[in-house]
Amino acid sequence: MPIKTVYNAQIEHLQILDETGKLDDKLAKDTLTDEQVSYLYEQMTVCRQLDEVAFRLQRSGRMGTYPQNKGQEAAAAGSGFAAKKGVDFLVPCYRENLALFLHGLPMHYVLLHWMGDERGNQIPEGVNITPISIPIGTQMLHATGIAWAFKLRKEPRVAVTYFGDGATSEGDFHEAMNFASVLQVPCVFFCQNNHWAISVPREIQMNSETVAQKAIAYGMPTIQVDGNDLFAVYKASRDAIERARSGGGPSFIEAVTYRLGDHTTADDARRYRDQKEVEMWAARDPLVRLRKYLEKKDLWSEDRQKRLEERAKAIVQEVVKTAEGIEKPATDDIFDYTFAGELPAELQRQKATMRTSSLGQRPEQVGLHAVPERA
Amino acid sequence: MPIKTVYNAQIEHLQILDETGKLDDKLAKDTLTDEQVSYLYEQMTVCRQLDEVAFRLQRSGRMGTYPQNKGQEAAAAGSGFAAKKGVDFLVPCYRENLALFLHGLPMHYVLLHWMGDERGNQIPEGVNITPISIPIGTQMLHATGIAWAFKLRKEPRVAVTYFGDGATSEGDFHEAMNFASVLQVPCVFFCQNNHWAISVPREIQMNSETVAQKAIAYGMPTIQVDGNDLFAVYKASRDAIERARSGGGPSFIEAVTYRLGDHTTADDARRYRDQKEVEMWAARDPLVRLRKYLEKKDLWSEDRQKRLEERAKAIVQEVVKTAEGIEKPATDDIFDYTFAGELPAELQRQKATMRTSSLGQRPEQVGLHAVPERA
Amino acid sequence: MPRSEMMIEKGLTLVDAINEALYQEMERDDRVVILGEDVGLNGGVFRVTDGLQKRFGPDRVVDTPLAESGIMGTAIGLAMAGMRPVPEIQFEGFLGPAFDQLVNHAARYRTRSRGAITVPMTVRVPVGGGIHAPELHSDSPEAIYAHQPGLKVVMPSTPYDAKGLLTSAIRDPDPVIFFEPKRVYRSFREHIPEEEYTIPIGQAKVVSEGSDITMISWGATVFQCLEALDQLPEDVSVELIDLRTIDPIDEDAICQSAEKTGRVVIVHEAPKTCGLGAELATIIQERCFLHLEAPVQRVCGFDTVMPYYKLELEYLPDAARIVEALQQVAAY
Amino acid sequence: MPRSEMMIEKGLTLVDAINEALYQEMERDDRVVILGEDVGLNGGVFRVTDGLQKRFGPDRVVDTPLAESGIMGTAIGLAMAGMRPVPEIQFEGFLGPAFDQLVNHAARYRTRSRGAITVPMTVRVPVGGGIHAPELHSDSPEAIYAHQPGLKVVMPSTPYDAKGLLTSAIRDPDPVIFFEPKRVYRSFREHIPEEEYTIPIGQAKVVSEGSDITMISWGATVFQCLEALDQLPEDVSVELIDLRTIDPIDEDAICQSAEKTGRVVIVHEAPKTCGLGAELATIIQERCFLHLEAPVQRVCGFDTVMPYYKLELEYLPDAARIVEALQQVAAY
Ligand SMILES: Cc1ncc(C[n+]2csc(CCOP(=O)(O)OP(=O)(O)O)c2C)c(N)n1
Ligand SMILES: Cc1ncc(C[n+]2csc(CCOP(=O)(O)OP(=O)(O)O)c2C)c(N)n1
Ligand SMILES: [Mg+2]
Ligand SMILES: [Mg+2]
Repeated sequence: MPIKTVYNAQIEHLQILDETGKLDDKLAKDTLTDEQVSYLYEQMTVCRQLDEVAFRLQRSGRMGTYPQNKGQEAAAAGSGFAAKKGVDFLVPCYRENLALFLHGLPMHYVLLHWMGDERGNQIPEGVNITPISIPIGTQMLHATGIAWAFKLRKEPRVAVTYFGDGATSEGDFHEAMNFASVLQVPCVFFCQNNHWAISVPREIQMNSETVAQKAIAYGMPTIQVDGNDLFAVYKASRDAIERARSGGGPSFIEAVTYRLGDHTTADDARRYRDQKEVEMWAARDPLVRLRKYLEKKDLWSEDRQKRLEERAKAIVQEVVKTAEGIEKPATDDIFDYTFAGELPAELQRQKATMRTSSLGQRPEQVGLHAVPERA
Repeated sequence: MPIKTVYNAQIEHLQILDETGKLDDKLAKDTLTDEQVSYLYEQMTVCRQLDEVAFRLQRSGRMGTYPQNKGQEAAAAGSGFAAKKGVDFLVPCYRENLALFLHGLPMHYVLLHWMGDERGNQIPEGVNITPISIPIGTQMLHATGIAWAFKLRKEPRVAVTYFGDGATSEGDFHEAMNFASVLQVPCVFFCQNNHWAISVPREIQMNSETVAQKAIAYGMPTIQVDGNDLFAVYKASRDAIERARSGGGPSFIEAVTYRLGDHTTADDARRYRDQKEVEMWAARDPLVRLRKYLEKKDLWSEDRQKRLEERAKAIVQEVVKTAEGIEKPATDDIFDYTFAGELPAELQRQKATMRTSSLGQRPEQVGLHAVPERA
Repeated sequence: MPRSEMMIEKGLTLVDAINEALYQEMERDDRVVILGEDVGLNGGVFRVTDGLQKRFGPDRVVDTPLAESGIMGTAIGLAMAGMRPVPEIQFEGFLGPAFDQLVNHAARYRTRSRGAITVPMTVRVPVGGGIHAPELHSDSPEAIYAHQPGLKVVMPSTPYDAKGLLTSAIRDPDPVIFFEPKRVYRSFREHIPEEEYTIPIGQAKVVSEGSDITMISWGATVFQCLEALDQLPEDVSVELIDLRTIDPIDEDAICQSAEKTGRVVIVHEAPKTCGLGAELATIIQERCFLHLEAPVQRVCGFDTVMPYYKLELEYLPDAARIVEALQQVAAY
Repeated sequence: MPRSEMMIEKGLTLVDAINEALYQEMERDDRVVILGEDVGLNGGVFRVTDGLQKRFGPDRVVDTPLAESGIMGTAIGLAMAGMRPVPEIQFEGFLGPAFDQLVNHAARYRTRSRGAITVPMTVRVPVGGGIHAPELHSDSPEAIYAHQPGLKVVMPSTPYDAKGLLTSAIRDPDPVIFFEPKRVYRSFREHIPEEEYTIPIGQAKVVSEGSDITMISWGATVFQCLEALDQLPEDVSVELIDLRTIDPIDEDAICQSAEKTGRVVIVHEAPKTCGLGAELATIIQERCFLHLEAPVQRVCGFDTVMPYYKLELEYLPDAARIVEALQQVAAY
């Protein structure tokens, strides 16, 4: 046949908990228990509080630039909770703090990172995550490689990697997706489409109707979910993770969400986006929605909320205290992690003298105060 | 609705002239005239001859590495012919010689290039192409930029860029496709899927069923065509080019073809691919198919074929003579094209002295033959 | 754009000066287009392109997708097709993904096509440390690009130089990397001509004359050098040279000074090994060997990864380290 | 793999030696995996990985998609997860697309995570000119990677050194770039031990002792230096040092020799400006200032784009240029 269709594809969108807090019971079956939902709601609230405090820390000069996660907590919670703590491996960017905390990262690490301290990246033994990643779109390749190692060693483990809508424009995104699909590694690509990459809206970041369809290029299973819906995020993530674990290869998830705050504390989003849009999305706030749901199910009360908020404040206060209580790193740290083992001679010299030129650092040169005869 | 389909896509495959030389008249309507087909058949034959001779030049040490185009002539001819000579702009890799010749590149330029001579890239005024490109997958970004310039200046011109199946794995391919689609520039992405990237077969280059579906990621019109079918290639290319010219934005074309020769003269394809596969594709040779068609239509004869072959030989012989008759470039050429205008002082010095250290190149240093007193 | 009250009264910051040069070149030549991440409505994350989209429209000041190789590669295409693109890379750390297009394509097109195809573009890149930024926002990669033939590399340290050099860069028929020391972006104001002017690429500037020691620097560290001169207790006469252009190097200017003083200190932020300091020191010992009274001394970043901001001031050359070097060179 | 008759009789080429080191390390440590374009069935375009996929299977010798950043980035991931990847980049020109992953990720992970995450990988890259290859197949980018803290850079010139250094590199807990001078790949054979052995990274080698001039080189140009020594008419005693490791630099070895001879010539293929020669010259003048009888002299590639092959021998340092430099340094 001279014209024939050789390929067909479609993208599904999944929502389980709608904006009014109404749950689709059929789809919600075998997802989260009441207890788990309450737990995650609490965690999300703590994270929101961390954001508020971090913002103030930056404003008062006690911390550098900080990117709020505000509005995206359901995406981080649902996906992070779907991955097995201590088994699976998270490879984040910087807008899924809660996923990291759910996998055991002490909260003050995140603050330390943004306080300009590498020890915020010194992930404790047993916590299976990579540090917060600043360069956009590069970490998905590491996730693919980590997942590849799991496959080679026949370990039933999965790598989950996070990135934004903007990150999908980078060449490394493409290469990571392609490698993962060709090698059929257990990796889940979790895109937080929060509609903005700093000031660039999704529509001029890409010309496709969905982000999810990018996975079609690689023949990779893909889905679009309501990213402010904890249930939908959890279900899609769990399915993708378990498919990967059982040898079914990588998947892509587009979580449609919204960055309620500025890009970072260095940004002023009012310069480029409409307040109306922000308000529309504020109404879809994942915390608000979840609380409505909990209230509807009589799992929540004004009183519990008050106590939660107080607890969140106390927790975050403690975290700030811990982070700020950590002494400035030793200058030696600049040198000591460049290589394993003994430093090369020149680096030892630089460290010992805090000098970069060897002039004056060698016994025969020190103390020469007159122009000498030539040798 | 909790699960809904938010996007649908399909990929069509187009064939007009089948392997037996039978034409689909309906689809062929308004494509190529008999005269044009004969002309292009002749050009394809000359190109095939160039390949044979180039191979022998390399083997006898008269030329460096050379990549034969053999088997892919219909793809180059149909697409190159669809673009307007002197108006549109071709941005090739190295396996579409014929497209370049159709746009006015003197044939010996290609040989010069592979003889290690930059003058093979010194595209004459009025010939709208960029030179043969060695690094894989990088030139599509330039094509996007060129097309962008056309759009900015409101010129009704189109850029057509060529690349292989392997090239689609590079990050730059992704970025070029995305930029082109977002900016809606008049650019046609023409992929010669010849099934191999040196020794790597398409199936381990990508995990998608088609190459064409990669364009879905960018919301870009896309089609798969029989790349050994001159009519299908021409029609798809013309449609894409005219859509681009009239403001319809970029398109992607996957031309399914086959590299009948080794990757280059430095390669031995028997190390990694099955002779049976080669034979199967040899039966689909675009030249054979076109000749069958011409014969069926009584546009061709044994005698014309013989004369064509002789003419092809004569032409190529002349081309070789021209290329080999060009004297070795002057050593100054190493320097003279580094920057426009006068060279920076240090480069002038390097050029004048053919030295990289200034020792001995300055009057006060020349002729110093004894250790001098310090100043 | 007409100057603000503030600018008229107090002068222009480096950011203002660059903005003014961009504005004037866009007025003058409609082939000039700006492209990059957030350069449009947002005016760039440092506000260097502030107001330009409003004035010249979204076709000439273009917010691109988030892809540096894409920015560089399409800018190359624009330039090949006769435009004068001025791509912005948001921070020098993100030149990484654009490295291949810059070094293997932009830098080589004139040579590889024997002049048939050229790439007149100016790549603007904020550079250097000292502003408490996150990782990969504080490096100084100028030596890498100086090593690549076919590229010009510029790094002004003052508003006056920035305006004149950027104007030259945009008019240059070849690719120029224009590094903007972000530590200086708003650190002071300077009164500079409102009308357009150019400063030739490839000319160093003597910041202060002197006869005992030559000190060479560029970008933000020029100000650490000035601080050091203030702190220098001894009565030593230091000639401070601001290189301004990294490549081509103004060899005559530095050698002239080195021959006069016989003692040289070079200061830069980048790691020592294979930094530009090495090239300068080598040129000086090649050309001024018989005049040198002491080894050329380098004060640079250490050969370690640029630390996060808690330790960045320990890493970056500061006045104390520079003073020490000057004293040692003087005493040698 | 058991050695062929030819190897037993006539010794191993550089290609054979590298292949043997890979084979032995893969036998020894099943965390070692090879990945790259055409490294599998095809055995690499230079046949360096010939036979390895057959022996170790397609899981450990992996043909990847055509994407250098992908190769580098997934190799980093493999290394972070406890493997010992040995990615191959087909030619040094194609390091460009992998530059960001190498320089901004591989090189920094140990530092940025304060040792929590490390990247033990060895990046193999054929390097250099002189084999009549197409464009972007003949560059020498070693200085760029030497400038980046956190990477080790190695470039052996003989089969013996290649085997020992590659073995060390694979066992090294940090990222190592292993540059293979392709001009030497099959240019001669050498009898080397069949059993595994290591050569420490960071140690230069004295190829021939001498007392009048120190000549420093690495990679393929070591043989141009030897040729020059043969042609040197005068009775000058030259000490030839093969650097072997580009970074960390064996400063003691070169300074010891420079102090002895007082005259130094450095030879490399890369462009002069900001090449490794500048760093070596600067170190020598810093540490051996009072011993130098002449400026350190460089014989390098010109500051132009590496030409296509018709002119490549004019570009590359050859014996004649080296002889001239030696004579001038001797006569200074
Ligand atoms: C390679 C690179 N280029 C540019 C930047 C500067 N930058 C930081 S965040 C950002 C936008 C990221 O957008 P997206 O991926 O959608 O993530 P979001 O911030 O919206 O969560 C940009 C351009 C960077 N960090 N890395
Ligand atoms: C960036 C880059 N990586 C690797 C190579 C080496 N190389 C040359 S051709 C080739 C395969 C190209 O395959 P494809 O794109 O399918 O084109 P084809 O040769 O089949 O026409 C490779 C890997 C290169 N030239 N450039
Ligand atoms: Mg975003
Ligand atoms: Mg191919």
